[in-house]
Amino acid sequence: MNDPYQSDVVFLLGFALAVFALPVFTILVFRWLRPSRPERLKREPYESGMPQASVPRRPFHMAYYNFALVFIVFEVETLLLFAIAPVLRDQGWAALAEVGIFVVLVALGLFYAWRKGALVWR
Amino acid sequence: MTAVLVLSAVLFAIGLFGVLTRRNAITLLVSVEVMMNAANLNLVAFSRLYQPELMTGQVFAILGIGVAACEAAVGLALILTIYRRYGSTDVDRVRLLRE
Amino acid sequence: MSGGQSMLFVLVGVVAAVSALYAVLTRQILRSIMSLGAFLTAVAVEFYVLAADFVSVVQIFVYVGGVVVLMLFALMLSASGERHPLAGADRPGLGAVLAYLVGGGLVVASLGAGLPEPGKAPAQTVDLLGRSFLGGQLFAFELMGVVLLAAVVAALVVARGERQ
Amino acid sequence: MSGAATFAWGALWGAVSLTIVGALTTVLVLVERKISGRIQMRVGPMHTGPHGLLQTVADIVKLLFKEDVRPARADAMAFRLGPLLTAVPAVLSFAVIPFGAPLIMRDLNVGVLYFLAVPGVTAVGLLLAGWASYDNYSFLGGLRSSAQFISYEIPRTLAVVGVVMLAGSLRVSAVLEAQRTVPFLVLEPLGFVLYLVTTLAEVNRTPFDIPEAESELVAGYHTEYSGFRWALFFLAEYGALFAASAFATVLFLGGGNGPLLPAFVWFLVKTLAIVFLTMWIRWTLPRFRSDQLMRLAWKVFLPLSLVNLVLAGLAMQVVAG
Repeated sequence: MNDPYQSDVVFLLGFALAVFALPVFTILVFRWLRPSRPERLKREPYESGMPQASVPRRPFHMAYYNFALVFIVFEVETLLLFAIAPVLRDQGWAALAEVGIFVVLVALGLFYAWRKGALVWR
Repeated sequence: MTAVLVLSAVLFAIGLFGVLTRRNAITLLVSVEVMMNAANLNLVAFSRLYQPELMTGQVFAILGIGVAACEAAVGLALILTIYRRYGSTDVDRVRLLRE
Repeated sequence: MSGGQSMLFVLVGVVAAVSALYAVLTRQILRSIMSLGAFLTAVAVEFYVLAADFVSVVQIFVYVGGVVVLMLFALMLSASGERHPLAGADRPGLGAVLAYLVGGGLVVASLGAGLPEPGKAPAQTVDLLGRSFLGGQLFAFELMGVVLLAAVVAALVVARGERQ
Repeated sequence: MSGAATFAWGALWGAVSLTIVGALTTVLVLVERKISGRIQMRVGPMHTGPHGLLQTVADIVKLLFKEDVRPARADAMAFRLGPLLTAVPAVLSFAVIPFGAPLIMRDLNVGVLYFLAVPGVTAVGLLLAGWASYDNYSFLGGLRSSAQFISYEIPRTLAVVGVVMLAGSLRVSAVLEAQRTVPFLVLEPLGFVLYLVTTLAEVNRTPFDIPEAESELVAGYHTEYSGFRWALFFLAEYGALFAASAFATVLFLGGGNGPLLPAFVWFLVKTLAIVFLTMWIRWTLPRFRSDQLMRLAWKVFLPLSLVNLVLAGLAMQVVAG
């Protein structure tokens, strides 16, 4: 097992397992130690002391979605930049110009979204 | 290597099964993502097998992930719009592509 | 791949296949999306085992932190009342048979292919990847910029059409 | 090391990290309450223990023994998963934090990117928690929190691209090595400011704490949570705050590099200075309005981070000669 990638994976899997399992374990252990007296009123959703006036799960404004949408496009762009950023130093001006073209392309997308009013929170 | 191929074949079949049998649009998209991942797995594996120094497969796996993300963004925008208009995300009920 | 490596691969692969199956089969969309998240994480682990660490992190970044969030957003913005509607019966039958055939055929072909096991992985993938992007794959890189631009425009046009 | 040993080693460090986060939360909450007291001319907690030093310990004991109330119509699976998916990524990011140059749990090839990617899963946890509670405040809080989270993630990540360009590697140890003479703060002041401000938004702190704005959304996504599950949200907040501050130290302040004192001490001093700065800001500034917040992210920070990228490219050429 001298493959560094595999040893990284195994380490991180162990790490994640511990980080996931310990809080769950704590919750389970203290289940026997803490009180549990469910009452109807206690289990009502909080609404400043009133009965719930409306169902929370209802169709919502699409404007929220626009942000998620622009977000994912920019995330992909950022990651592509991450892919080339480490080697950019010894590539000279030509490579920098190529990256510049890419950034301008994506900046155009931002500009479009801006002009179309997709970046306004309602 | 055989393990990789079998895994991605199984995943691809699962995705295909979903695409062919499910009718909810979001589940359809989930199935398509499963198929995309099966393909990416193969790209990475063959890159490792034949050109470990050239990275072409990995480059295209990254591009594949990017394209899948764009596809999900556009697809979900479509789904939301369809839902607003028809009150359902059942793909069989939406047959008209015009107003 | 060494013995330990392929055992790890198979183990994580089983997790991936089971969560993919659940994501495709369950009738509750929230469960489906969460299961997809588990599947995508498992595939990211497989990428890492195959010495594609950068791809693995990109997978977590874009899929789990991006696409899953996007799907949850879509689900929550289109929710109505108690349950999310999953209208109509599904249509197994022909589609299922076709999927079994394709899957079975691919599995048989993979078993029969007899490919060699890959050799030692390069120690540094990140540098090689960057050079590949700036070298031979420069066109693909720039093309991706265009695709991203197109995606913003297309998705916003679709989302806007609904507003009027 | 054999596979099983590496696995156990990882699990051990996972448990250690979780303990660190727990202890940090205990200390930082107390420190924050004391600081806020000073800033508002109060004394802060005074009753439990000498000078109120045991206040947060008492709080933790109370939270552990408190009833776990779940709203009747909540989605049980998502309600349980929400806090976990919020807290776990914050702790996972500790795996690549270099507490002093040799003391790094795992020096991954893609360490910097790992640190940025893993906490991104938090957005899923926030959405789940808000959705599962079946409560209007939680639902809106969850949507707002995650929308804010993803909006600020972009300029934050882009600010780090500049550092990676200068360092020429995604490996945390290489980033530190590249700053042996000059910390990147000097070469990239704009990047540092961008990273710091967007980090405030990522960990939901004033002036960006809209998601939990008490006056409009009660407690946001965790309105319906109580007991230990609620504590997990707290763990997530302070764990993420410390991790992000530690990474600001790594990326811009040269990590443990410094004269005389051992690296470990330098690292903690720098990190805690940034943590203190965030607390100071929190108790001094008012909160932004929700639409101002989003406008700021997309129309100010994102263009600025693109500008920063260009500046980083120029700085890189100057350094490379």
